[in-house]
Amino acid sequence: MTLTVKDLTISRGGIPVLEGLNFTVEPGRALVLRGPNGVGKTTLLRTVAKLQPPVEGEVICAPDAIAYAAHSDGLKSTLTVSENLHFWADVFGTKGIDGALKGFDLEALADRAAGGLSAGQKRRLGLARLLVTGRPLWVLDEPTVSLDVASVEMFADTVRAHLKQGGSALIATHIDLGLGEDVDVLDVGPYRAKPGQGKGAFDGDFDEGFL
Amino acid sequence: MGSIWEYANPVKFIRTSEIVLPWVSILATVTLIAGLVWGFFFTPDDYRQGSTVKIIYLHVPSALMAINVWFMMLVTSLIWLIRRHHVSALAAKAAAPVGIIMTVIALVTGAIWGQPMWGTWWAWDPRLTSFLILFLFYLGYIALWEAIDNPDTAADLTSVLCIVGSVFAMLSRYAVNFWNQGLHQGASLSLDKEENVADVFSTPLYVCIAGFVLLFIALVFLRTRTEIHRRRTKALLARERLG
Amino acid sequence: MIALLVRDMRLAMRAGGGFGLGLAFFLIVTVLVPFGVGPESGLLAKIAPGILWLGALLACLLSLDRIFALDWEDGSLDLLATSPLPMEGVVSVKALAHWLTTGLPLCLAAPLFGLLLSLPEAGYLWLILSLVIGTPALSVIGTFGAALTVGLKRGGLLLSLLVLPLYVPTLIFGAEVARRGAEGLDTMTPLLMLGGITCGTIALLPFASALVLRVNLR
Amino acid sequence: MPDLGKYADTVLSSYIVSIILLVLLVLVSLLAARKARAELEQVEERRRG
Repeated sequence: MTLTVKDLTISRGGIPVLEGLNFTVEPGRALVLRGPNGVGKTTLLRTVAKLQPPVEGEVICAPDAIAYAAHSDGLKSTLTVSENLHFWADVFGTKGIDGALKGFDLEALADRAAGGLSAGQKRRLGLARLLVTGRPLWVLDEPTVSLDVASVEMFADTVRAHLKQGGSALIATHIDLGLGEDVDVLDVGPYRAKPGQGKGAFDGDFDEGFL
Repeated sequence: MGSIWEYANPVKFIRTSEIVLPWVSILATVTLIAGLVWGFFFTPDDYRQGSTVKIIYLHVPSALMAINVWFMMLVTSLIWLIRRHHVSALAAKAAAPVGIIMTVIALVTGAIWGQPMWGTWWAWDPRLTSFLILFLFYLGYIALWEAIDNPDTAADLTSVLCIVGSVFAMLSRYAVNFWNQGLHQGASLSLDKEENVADVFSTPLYVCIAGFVLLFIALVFLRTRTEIHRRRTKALLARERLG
Repeated sequence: MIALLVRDMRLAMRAGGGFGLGLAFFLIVTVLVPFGVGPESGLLAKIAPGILWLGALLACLLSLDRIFALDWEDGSLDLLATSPLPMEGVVSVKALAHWLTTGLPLCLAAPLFGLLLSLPEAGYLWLILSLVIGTPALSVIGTFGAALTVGLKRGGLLLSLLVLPLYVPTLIFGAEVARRGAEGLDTMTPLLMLGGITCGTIALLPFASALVLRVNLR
Repeated sequence: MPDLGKYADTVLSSYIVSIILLVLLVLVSLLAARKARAELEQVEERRRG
């Protein structure tokens, strides 16, 4: 279940943001994306998750392999924790949510309405959803935001377990998750799209086309 | 870094529009003035409708243009969705205001013309009503363009709206006919029916129609170029902010 | 897909889910009409089918922007887009959920409101029939409009401007069936047209809605 | 001026209204074109300068 990205160019709001990206994520390994805020990490993750078409290049991975998790957790506040998880389990066609509940220590909160959870607990529920998807490739955008140290450790354990079972992860984060040796780091800074030398200048002095 | 631009070419469009625009504008002005003057001054009164028949030279061409401009937008929307031609998406955006003005002219002249005949300013006549509905479609289309700032998303959404809108416009055209039989007079010019408006009226009418079509072409060239300039400025400013 | 439907229905039923919203609005519109038009029942009976249809249409319109707005804000739309569910399926389920929470209650309540407007006896059956056939089209078209304007600022106003012209054929044929039914005339032609429009929209529009939703999720 | 008979005001008003609308449309388009071109020139100037 490898993910391969070949000289990818991505744009945000019509303006190219990153270009010439080439990387692969092997099963059992994780790739952490570093780079200043706003450089295009989120756009890259959304393009990998096929929410957004790339401008150039391609993203090759098996269909139905990606579980995407972004800043907003997609939780319904009027539903209880277990109802939320059961919903996602049914959508992804996997059975049982106990693993997810145990993985993020949410058994005690199972019947509480998601609206009544703290930010950290909501975050843990959002990440617990990943376990329910049963998808090998996790694409995560700043997963440890609003998590306390203990929860970050818990999250790191889950990722380690996921990698051991042959899963893989693409994570944009600033925090060192201490995942040990099977982690590569990619700084996307140098791939920033330079104001291009696009073809098709307007007339004479315009050096780019339409952008 | 090949920008998505090689699918369409504003360069070619700008160059051709630089050449074509002056000529089309002159031709349009001449034809339009010739048609209207001919129709207004040199045609006899109709035995039944008296001089109001002169309104035909505005009502029929504008009505024809109102429908054909929407059809042109439909074609350009399809071109945008299939070929990703930026120019055709911007041409559709440029054409919409021309279309809505043509619809307003058709409605206004239709209402004014109808007033002495039908005794009321507005009769819920199927044909006039379907122009009112077309007016609402234009309004929604233009409003959608204004509501979205990312140019590519706006082009996609408005194209889909135009396609879906066209289907429903035709449905409404039929539904309105069903809903109320018409007061509108028969088609002044129709390809299938043999009897047409008498020649003395129809020749200036053709000239007027040609004038309106040329005016539309000139305006679309001008306004599309404006859209291209506007979009390019926005893109350059965005690039400056990126630094 | 069933899970999505069950969840949406459960959400609608829960507090603040807006289940009775459309119904309450429909009641208000029907009650206000006699104040505007006068209580004289002869007149009311004449315009009752049209008013009831218009009320149902506006009630549908009112609850359209809730279809995607909630899922857009809390990110579920992104997650649904990366789930095994096809977007066409998601859109159709959303339309069905909207119909079940808004359209169906309107059909059941309409005869009750018909009493308020002294709808002729013969009219009740045709009113319900026309609403049951017509309101699904309103929900599907409305879902298309909601998908178009999700994520836009002031999307609600734009939504009604975009959707109302699309509602015209359904309104004309629906009200025509109800009016002819009330007057005991033959209702076959408008009924067939109404059914045709509803089937056409249910079959084709979800593809447009899904395409538009994907564009909006970019 | 042709003798317009009793419908003079009808015919004249529809011509006047239509011509005004057309002229307005052309003027607005021309102004927008000039403004857009000027803005673009200014931005291009800044980029090249």
